[in-house]
Amino acid sequence: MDSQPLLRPAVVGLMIFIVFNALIIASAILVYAERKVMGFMQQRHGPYLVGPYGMMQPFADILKLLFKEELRPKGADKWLFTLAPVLAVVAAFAAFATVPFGAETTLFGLLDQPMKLGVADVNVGVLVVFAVTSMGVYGIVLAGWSSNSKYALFGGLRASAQMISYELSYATAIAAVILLAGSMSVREVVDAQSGYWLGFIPKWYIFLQPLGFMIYAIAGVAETNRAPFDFPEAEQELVAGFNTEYSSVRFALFPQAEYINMVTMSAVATDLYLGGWHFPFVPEYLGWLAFLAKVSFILFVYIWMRWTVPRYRYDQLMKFGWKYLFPASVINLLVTAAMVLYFNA
Amino acid sequence: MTSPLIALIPLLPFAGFVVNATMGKRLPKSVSGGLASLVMLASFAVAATLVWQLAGLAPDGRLITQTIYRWMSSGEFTLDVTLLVDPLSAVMLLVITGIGSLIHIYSTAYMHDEVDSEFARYFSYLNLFAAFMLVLVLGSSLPVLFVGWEGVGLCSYLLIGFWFKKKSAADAGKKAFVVNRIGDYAFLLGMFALFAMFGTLEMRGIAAAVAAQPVEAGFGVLSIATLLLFVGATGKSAQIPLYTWLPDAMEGPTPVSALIHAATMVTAGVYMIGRNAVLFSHTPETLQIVAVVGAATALMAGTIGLVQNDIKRVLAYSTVSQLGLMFLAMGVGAYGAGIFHLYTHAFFKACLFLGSGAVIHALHGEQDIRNMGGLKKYLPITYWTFVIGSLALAGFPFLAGFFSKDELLFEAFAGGHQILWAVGALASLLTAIYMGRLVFLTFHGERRHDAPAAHGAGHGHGHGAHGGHPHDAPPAMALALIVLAIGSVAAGYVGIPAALGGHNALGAWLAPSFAPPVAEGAAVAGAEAAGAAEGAGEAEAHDEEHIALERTLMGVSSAIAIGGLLVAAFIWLQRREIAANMARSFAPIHRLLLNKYYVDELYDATIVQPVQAVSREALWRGVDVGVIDGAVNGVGAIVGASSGVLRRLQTGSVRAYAGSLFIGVVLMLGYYLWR
Amino acid sequence: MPESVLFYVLSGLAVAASALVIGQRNPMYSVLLLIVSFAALAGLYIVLDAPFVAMAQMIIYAGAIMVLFLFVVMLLNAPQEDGAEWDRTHPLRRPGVARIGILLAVVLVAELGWALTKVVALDTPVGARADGALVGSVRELGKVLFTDYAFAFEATSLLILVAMVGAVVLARKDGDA
Amino acid sequence: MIPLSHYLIVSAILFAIGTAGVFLRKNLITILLSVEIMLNAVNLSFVAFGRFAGTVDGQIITFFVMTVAAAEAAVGLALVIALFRTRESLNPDAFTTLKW
Repeated sequence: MDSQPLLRPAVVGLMIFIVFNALIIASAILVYAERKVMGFMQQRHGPYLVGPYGMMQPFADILKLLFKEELRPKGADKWLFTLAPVLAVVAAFAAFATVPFGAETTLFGLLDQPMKLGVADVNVGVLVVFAVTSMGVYGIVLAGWSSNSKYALFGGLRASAQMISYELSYATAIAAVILLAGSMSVREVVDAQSGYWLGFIPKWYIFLQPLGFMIYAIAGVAETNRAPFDFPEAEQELVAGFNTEYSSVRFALFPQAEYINMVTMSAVATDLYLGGWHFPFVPEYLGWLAFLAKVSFILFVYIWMRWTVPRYRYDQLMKFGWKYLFPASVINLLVTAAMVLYFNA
Repeated sequence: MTSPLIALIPLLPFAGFVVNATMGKRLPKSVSGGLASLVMLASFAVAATLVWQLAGLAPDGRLITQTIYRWMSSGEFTLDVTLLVDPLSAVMLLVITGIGSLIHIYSTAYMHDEVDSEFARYFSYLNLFAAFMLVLVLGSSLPVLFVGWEGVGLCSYLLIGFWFKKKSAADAGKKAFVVNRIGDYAFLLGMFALFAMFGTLEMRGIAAAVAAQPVEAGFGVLSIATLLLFVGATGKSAQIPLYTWLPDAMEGPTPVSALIHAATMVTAGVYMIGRNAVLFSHTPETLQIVAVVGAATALMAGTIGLVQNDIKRVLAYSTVSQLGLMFLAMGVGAYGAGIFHLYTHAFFKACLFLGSGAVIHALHGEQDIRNMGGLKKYLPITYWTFVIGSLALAGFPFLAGFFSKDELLFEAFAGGHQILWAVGALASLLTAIYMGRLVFLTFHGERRHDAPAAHGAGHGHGHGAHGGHPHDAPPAMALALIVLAIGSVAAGYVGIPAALGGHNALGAWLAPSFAPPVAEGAAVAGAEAAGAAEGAGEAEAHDEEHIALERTLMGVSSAIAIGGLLVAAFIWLQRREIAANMARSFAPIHRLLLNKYYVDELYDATIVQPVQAVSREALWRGVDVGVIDGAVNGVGAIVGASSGVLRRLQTGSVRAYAGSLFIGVVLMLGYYLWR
Repeated sequence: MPESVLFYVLSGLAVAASALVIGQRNPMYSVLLLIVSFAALAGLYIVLDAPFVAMAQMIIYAGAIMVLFLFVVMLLNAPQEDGAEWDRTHPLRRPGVARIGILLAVVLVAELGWALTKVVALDTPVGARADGALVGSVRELGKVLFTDYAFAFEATSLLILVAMVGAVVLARKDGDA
Repeated sequence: MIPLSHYLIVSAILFAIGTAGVFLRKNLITILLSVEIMLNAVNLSFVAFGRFAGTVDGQIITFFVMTVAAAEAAVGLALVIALFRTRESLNPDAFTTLKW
């Protein structure tokens, strides 16, 4: 069947390579974007010295961090202290593995049977993403515990509690989408969103699941520890939270992981709610561009929110998560289930 | 055919109930009341569309059903919750939703003096009632019907005791509930009996099964079953012997009396018999009893109504008596006529109650007609609507009551029950008289009430400071009154009898509902249908002398009505002392009537007291304290003693426990491997 | 072939990790090692064509329950306390008890081995009888779960509720309401 | 393909380890962890049997076990916290009195 035995693995390998680097670049760009946007929002220019419009700033930052000395506080747990940031980053990268970002393509006839844009397509892909992201918390928690410092410990505690609490709403929101699509493969979910209602409204689940999308977005922000939910590293309260004691590369890895997680979140959101690479009047083979556009829009909103919304109080966070967000998501799920039942029967 | 719409009809009011019951406290009156009325109107609209669809179908195929879900299924017995719209339930639907909506609207004005939470509570109850009533009439099987049956009983209880701070109201509610329980008990037994006989509880199934077998001669099992059902009906529809709760039910807000205790709930019994017409037709013995009881009730209530002084109680007794007439009709097999009267009665009795409500409203809670009079010029709208209602009720020619009552009496006569006819005629004479009395005492003559009366306070709606003379009904109330008055005039014209050149459209429309399901055995069905059609007074079924006879009877009854009214006018307008003289000269009878034949006292002495005594002495002192408590304490003692021994095993060391667990596992595993 | 390799690696990992879990003195490490063992088990589930269970394993066990453990360990990082006087003189520390324990353990292991010999068709491959597609399909899983096991499902939901309330009641200080 | 027995052996070993942990460890948290190991051992054999029989029931029972495990962990840890509050200790042998 497969007349090009070698080409295929090569392409897959290439795919992995592309995704990996894309994520790294993305995190760099996000650092820049974050600082620029913040600048504009605060009537400043933001970075502008390094490179044109300060575009090289992130790389400068990386270099700076690379040359810093690696500190490890006395009494810190040697293994875990080193393991934690790695764990965080690995989880972040791995999570993206099952996120498709483009329609099937033959690369303009290069392949004899179409290949899927995306590293892996698992039939329980949604769950895989979810599982891996839920591993990400360990990085932070361990960082908090291992660095043997009370601020870090608090950061870790908060991270663990916060993440468990919001994973629930997060999962329940996703479950509603799975119900609608009737599949757990991200790709199939996306394909279920092709086509239009009344000829012009794209069949994106955000229109069927406005509440679900809201819940997903909020829970996602909490999962990635971004403002207004950035408790593990609440500067004003705990010096720098879980990564207080970190320096140099180890320190660099945490923001890296955070940004990659943001990207993953946005990508998953795009796939589950915004119709992935489907976009009105955009041909399939350019779908990945549409995908990119959507993702970057969500990312912008992320940053925007960070510099606009003040941080909650911790108890408010917990109360909100358990007393409002979770019930809302459960109701959303129930209603969706009822609807699906009603319209399919 | 089937339609998904049906479920909406009860669900809409239920939704209203849910909203008002949950967040009603926080809603302003306009919202809660408006919502309640709105859902009723919506459900009326749905009902109307469904009836329209129904009318579109072929006469003997007029049946719309919707199966919601499978309620129970055990062995080969299955019971679905199925809603069913057929001509009969169609009429009931329109009455309930239509008049219900009007009364909701009326209530928004009538209850306006309640605080928001109370107001919302009232409307939540009212909506709940509507929902249950609709379930009752829509249910296609006895259990579903029974659900509605119980539900309306509950709501009736809640609404009678709405002003529960007032002891009399609370007691009245309890009384209504308990008395109804007795009936419901019988009803349940009847259901069991029918299930035992036919193995199904679907009323159509039962009808089909019954139609297949011959009419029961003598008083057999079937008759017992139907009789039990009828006892249930007497409870709900306030017939002898279970009618005593209805007059007391007047403690509730007047719109409630209008909706529940005049228009809808109390007619449930009549409806139930109509719904199971085929079944009842097969048990002539029971029908005989039904007719007699109905006639007796009609007469008794009428006589009592003659002397009551509470405006609402008079209406209550007249309701009882009219219900009696309906049962009389049912008893003589004139199901169509009975339902016809039910339907017209709903209009004018609701109109009358609302009118009385307007009076009470205007007089700030005054209910005693001896303290009224001369209200004609203060309350024109109320007055005229009230008069129209009374005339219709009295059977004044060419008003709604005339056609239905005449139809009913004629059927009784033509069916060869002359005595029953005479009783019915007498009852309607009484009706004419006491309605006349009511009107004249209330609205004519000189004014006998002191303006803003203090009685109001007790009644839950004492107005604030008002002008000297009473004010007429506010728009919302006036609207309901007028519409209902028009109804009381026009409602009868759907069933103009052959004698007057009509062809009794309603009778024809209803006929299929009283015939066994067409699906089974065309021959039987046809025969039964013909019979039922006869009963329902189909035009074709009448030959010439029938028409002649009907004409004469019509003359008689209208004569009776007018005569009665004239007598009333003569006594209570011209020579009021006559009434007093009569009361004096027939003092014992008068006292007897005034005390409602001492029935309440009788029941109290024969039933209530003994039961209380038994439950206090035997059940409480004996069983409860002795056996139950003893058992509980005994068990406690035993446990205490034994645990004293077992305590030794409890070292409290977790690992010791785990160890014993472990040993157990090892042993069990060994045992299983060994054998 | 790769599958068997995968199996041996994963199961070896699982066993080793579990052994280390109970070999640890530091609960923190125990928890982490347990997560490793769970991950290995999830891998085994995938080998067994049960991807959904595998993911559930990761999400529920590794993702939630273990975080909870971690949370508690961090919350009260308790001192090591064997070697305390009362502990060494604890009745359960008497050699007799220990011997009985060892004996029981031996018996149990023997019995487990014995039980294995009794399993019919012991050496037929796991996947021989049915194709993985059916067993692996989440759809099928859901169907069975919500029809045949509906009651058990409801029961567990109730259990969870009770557990939730109990946990709240237990963990809150006497002071706060 | 792996024979069923291998899975069962692995599950048996895990179960034994768990049991040993319950008895040997003197830290309540570790004991709870050992219990989790035992549960998982059972899960493994369930799934293996299910795969063997070609039904999904094994997996479903696994779900139930997971839920029970979750509940058990929640309550157990809550207990641990409560105990630690009162006794400043996690050694099961420290809690031999049933009430105080």
